[in-house]
Amino acid sequence: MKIKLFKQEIEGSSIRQIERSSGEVLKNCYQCGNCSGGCPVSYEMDLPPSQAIRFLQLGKVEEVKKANSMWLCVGCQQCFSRCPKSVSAANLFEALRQMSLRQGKDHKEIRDLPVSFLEKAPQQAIVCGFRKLVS
Amino acid sequence: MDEKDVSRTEQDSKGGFEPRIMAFVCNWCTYAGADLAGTSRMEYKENVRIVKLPCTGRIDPLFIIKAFENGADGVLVSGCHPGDCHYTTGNYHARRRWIAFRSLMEFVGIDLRRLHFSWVSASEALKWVDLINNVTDEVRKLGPFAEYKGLKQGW
Amino acid sequence: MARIGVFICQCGNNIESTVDTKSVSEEMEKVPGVVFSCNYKFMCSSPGQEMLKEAIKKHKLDGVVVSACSPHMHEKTFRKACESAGLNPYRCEIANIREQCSWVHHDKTKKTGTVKSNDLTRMTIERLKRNRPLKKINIPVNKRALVIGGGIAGIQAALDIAEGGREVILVEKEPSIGGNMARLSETFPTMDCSQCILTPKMVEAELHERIKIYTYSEVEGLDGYIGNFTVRIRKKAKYVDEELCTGCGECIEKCPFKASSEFELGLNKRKVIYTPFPQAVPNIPVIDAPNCTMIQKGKCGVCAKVCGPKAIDFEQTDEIVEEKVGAVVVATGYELMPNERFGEYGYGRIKDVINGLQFERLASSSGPTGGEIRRPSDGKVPESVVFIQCVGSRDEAKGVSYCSKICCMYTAKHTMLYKHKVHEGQAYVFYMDIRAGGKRYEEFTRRAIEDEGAVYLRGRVSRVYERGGKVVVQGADTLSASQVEIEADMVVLATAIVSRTGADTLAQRLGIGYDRYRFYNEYHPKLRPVETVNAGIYLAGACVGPMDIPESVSMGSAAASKVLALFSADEMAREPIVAGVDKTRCNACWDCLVACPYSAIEKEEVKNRQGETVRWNARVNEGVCQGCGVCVAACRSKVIDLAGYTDEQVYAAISAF
Amino acid sequence: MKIPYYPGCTLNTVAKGFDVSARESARALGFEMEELGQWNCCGASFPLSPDNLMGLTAPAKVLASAARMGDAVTTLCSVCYNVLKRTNKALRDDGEKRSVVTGFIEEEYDGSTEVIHFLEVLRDRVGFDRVRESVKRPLGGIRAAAYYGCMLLRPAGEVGIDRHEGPTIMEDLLSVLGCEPVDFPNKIECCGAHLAMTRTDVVERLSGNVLESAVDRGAEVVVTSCPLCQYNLEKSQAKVAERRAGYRHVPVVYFTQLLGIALGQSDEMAGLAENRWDVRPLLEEKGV
Repeated sequence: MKIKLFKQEIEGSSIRQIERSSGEVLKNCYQCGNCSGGCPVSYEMDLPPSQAIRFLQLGKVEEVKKANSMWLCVGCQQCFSRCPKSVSAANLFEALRQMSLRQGKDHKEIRDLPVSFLEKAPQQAIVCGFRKLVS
Repeated sequence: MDEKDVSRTEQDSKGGFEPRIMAFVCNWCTYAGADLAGTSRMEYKENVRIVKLPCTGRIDPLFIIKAFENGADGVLVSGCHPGDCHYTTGNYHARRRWIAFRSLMEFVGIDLRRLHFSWVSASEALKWVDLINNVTDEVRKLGPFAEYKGLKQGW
Repeated sequence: MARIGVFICQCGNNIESTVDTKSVSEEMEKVPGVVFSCNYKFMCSSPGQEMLKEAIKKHKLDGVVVSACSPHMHEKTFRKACESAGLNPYRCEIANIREQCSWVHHDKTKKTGTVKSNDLTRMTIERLKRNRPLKKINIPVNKRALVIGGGIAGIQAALDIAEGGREVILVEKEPSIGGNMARLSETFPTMDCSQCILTPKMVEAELHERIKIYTYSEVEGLDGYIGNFTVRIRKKAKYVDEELCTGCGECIEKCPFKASSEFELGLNKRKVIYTPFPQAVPNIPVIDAPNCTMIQKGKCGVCAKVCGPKAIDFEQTDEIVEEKVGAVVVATGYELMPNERFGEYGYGRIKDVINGLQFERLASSSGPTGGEIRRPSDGKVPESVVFIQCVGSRDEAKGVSYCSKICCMYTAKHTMLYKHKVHEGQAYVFYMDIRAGGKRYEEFTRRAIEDEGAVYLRGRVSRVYERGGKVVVQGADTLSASQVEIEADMVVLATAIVSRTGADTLAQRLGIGYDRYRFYNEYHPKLRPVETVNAGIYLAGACVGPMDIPESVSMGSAAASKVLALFSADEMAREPIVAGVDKTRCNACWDCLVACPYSAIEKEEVKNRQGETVRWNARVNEGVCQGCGVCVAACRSKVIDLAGYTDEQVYAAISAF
Repeated sequence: MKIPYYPGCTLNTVAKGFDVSARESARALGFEMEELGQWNCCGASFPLSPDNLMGLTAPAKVLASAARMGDAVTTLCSVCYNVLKRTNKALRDDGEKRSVVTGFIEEEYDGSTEVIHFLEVLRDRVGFDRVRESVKRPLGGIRAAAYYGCMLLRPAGEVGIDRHEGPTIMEDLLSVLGCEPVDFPNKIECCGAHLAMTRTDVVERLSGNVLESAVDRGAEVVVTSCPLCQYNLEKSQAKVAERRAGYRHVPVVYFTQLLGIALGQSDEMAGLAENRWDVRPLLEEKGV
């Protein structure tokens, strides 16, 4: 993989929006990888949290949006809880989800959910899932 | 009126009012910061006259009153940043004294905009330059400070 | 009437381009008291100085003003010139018309610069008229040094000072000198055995006729000032008479009780009467009073029974001794951050998670396993060991923000030691960056990887837990963008280096500064790295910040050379800019005493002929006073003044404004 | 003592036993959980992006409603606890947010109500000693693994009912009830949460890891305080059984169910029949 870097991307409006929306400062991350080491779903992510943050640091928002990472993050905050720099990858993924959802791009169709799930699962799972995955 | 005052009046009539600022600074931080502004060839308003003291903690509030009495239109006190005092705690004394003294100054009718307190370290030449320019501009707007000068002449 | 000479420097064109120095010179001639005035191209040059000296003699000048560059540049030069012409150097003042006039006001018509130079010079002349001649203060110097801390930095400083012919008092908190270095197995990058290079130095210190060692002792207080300190030392009760004890070790042998060994960091037990390690200096045991049944309950006393020379003394108490010294070297060293705060790494809960110093003990031939790498839980030789760097270091959230500096190197060393002892073993290292800046350091870490086969993983570890007799390490390797899980037998944490517990208390006792991590502040981090703001107190070793052995040794030697320089003369001269009290008018309110940052003000008792106290007044100790003038402004009755910056001088300058 | 109580949506439906056993236990311990007069769903997730104020409105309404009843509100569900506690902090610390949110819900609220989890009520207001005295049926040394998950502990600065690495509050309660608490590595790891909706494979793996890690340490029952954890842990057992020969299903119960039994409640009241893997045979085996 080869990437080209542009100042306009690194300091671009998408990056600023992600920082504003997440409340995180991307520069603070020094890429130690603790989040990726501790994240319970990092094994399934196209880009583990620290790598996703790295791409954002370089202004490559699309790379991260393409990845499944943000839809896998459940917001357990293990990343933040052990981060030596107090950066929350969970908050950044939330910002990316919001970016997508606010444009009406849903990750899950409600009609695809099995009825048995809707009947038996705790309401909180459904509410929470809808909030994170559906606009 | 002595000779000095005459020359100043002349100057005023030509180029409008130019305030005179007296600065009491500590030897280690602000004086060195002002030196750095010089060695860096920065430029700032010429209105300031510096009196060097070892530490802002040495500053007796009376110095400030005397400065006004002797024709200062504004007074500036500047020393090391809190925690950086060459004498470990002198600037804290200065700050405490300053806080009490400010209200006294206000009580006797001195416009507090004529009094400035700042921390300028030995490396903050730029801050010193900005400080002098800003203080000069502010005091210039306030006009000459006549009340205390009158006092001295009356004696 | 004053006879003042004024010299306006052109500084080549530096001043002359924006100041009409001739006009200034002429203007100054008009000032009352000025009998001579001139301008010159370079006042600081030899001809310039000669001109100044001649003028002093010819015109019988009693004061000199040089309007030139900043006094920080050439005040000393001109004062020296005056002195050689027979004028008191403090009758020479500098008006700064370069840095604070010609260089910052660029008016090429010279009008602005000339007017301001006139003012600045005039203010200085008026100030000078009130200058009193001052004499340098001479302080006698007591040529004995105190060294606090008997680790490698302190030992080095003590040896160098003693070799320089001066007496040294070495105070050590533990029962033996040696410090953390005594715990190390081998040292990077040379891999020589720590004990082998340290113990000869310890013995040398012990046997040196000019070094007096107080072990098991702490500094309780320090009074006085450079050249003249009095230090109070608490000698904790050892319950062993040092004069009588022969160090035979019979008592240790027979003591029936054991406690966890501090020296072995809990990896082993020691007797209740003990020396921390076999090569201890001095080789005199101490009794661990809280664990001794004789001292606590009056039962046992076996040690006393077996002691031939009858050196055991259960009645011994702490003793305070006073020593007079002229200089102090602080070398209190470091400790490791308590790792219990990293719950995710299981330190303290999982037995096979240890810290770097504990690993040193495991690898040391004199350690609890005799130098075999065996894990603490079951004594098994670990087939794989995971080393985690930056535990607590570079961690603003839970640890410290700084880099502990030596961990990269000692971790590489650990992997080698492990590999040398367990040939089939596999070492893994989690790191964030490898910081190997030092002579032969980079080569050393590469050797660990290339020759010894340590697997370096770039990333942090998220958690460590036990599973089926293994210690599972879950972390990341950011280079392969993978989550990594390793089933290891043992985990070694390279924990942050922090200042000693109580470092702040000691700093307050000594009157020296410390940072937010309680590391001691240098006078200037670059240019005066071994001095402190408190003159006569010097720093060495890791009490300043994380550092390795060569650096600590260098700093110990550097501090020693500072001490020896101070001790090279019987007296030291210092600037006479000190405060003085008009004792007849002092009303003893003690505001000055409270305000003084140096405790330079003392209460002085005035007695009548019958020896009755009639009143009190303040007195300034000129040796301690640093001349800040805080007391002057604090004094309500205006009876303290600061030589060189008297009220009179300042008011004179203001009046000429 | 009366303490305002917010049940939340799930406790009203699929986790009825959690709710009833807690209320009855409270009564047995001499206090009453007074259900809020009016309440709505908390939103089941705290909005992680600070600019999402809409997500704060629902919990803010709950808090405003609680404030009318007392100076504290307790919850049982970990998620509700997390959402209410974090929302409360946001409203208390950030005046600007507060005015927007309260303006929107048209209710006054200043963030002064304390949000406390039922476990905290037991520890700090009732006291575990008092609980011990009230135990009628000690639980016979059942080896119980306390599973905390995420929401009770993280982020530590904002919620944390206990140390966020190595908490013991639930174990402390369980040992008071006569259980033998089992410490296990995954007790603060995630169960997979709402991925139950999209990625059952992930949930099965994460919850499976939790179960295996507990069973490896000899756990006979897993104890939780979150209906979603409970659901995921119950549901994932089939997969664990597939990949692990001889796996015996472990009951996953709410801590209040064990509390209720120990305090003398009937099995029906404690809602034991609701659990997919029945804990009753185990109780019987232990002579409870």
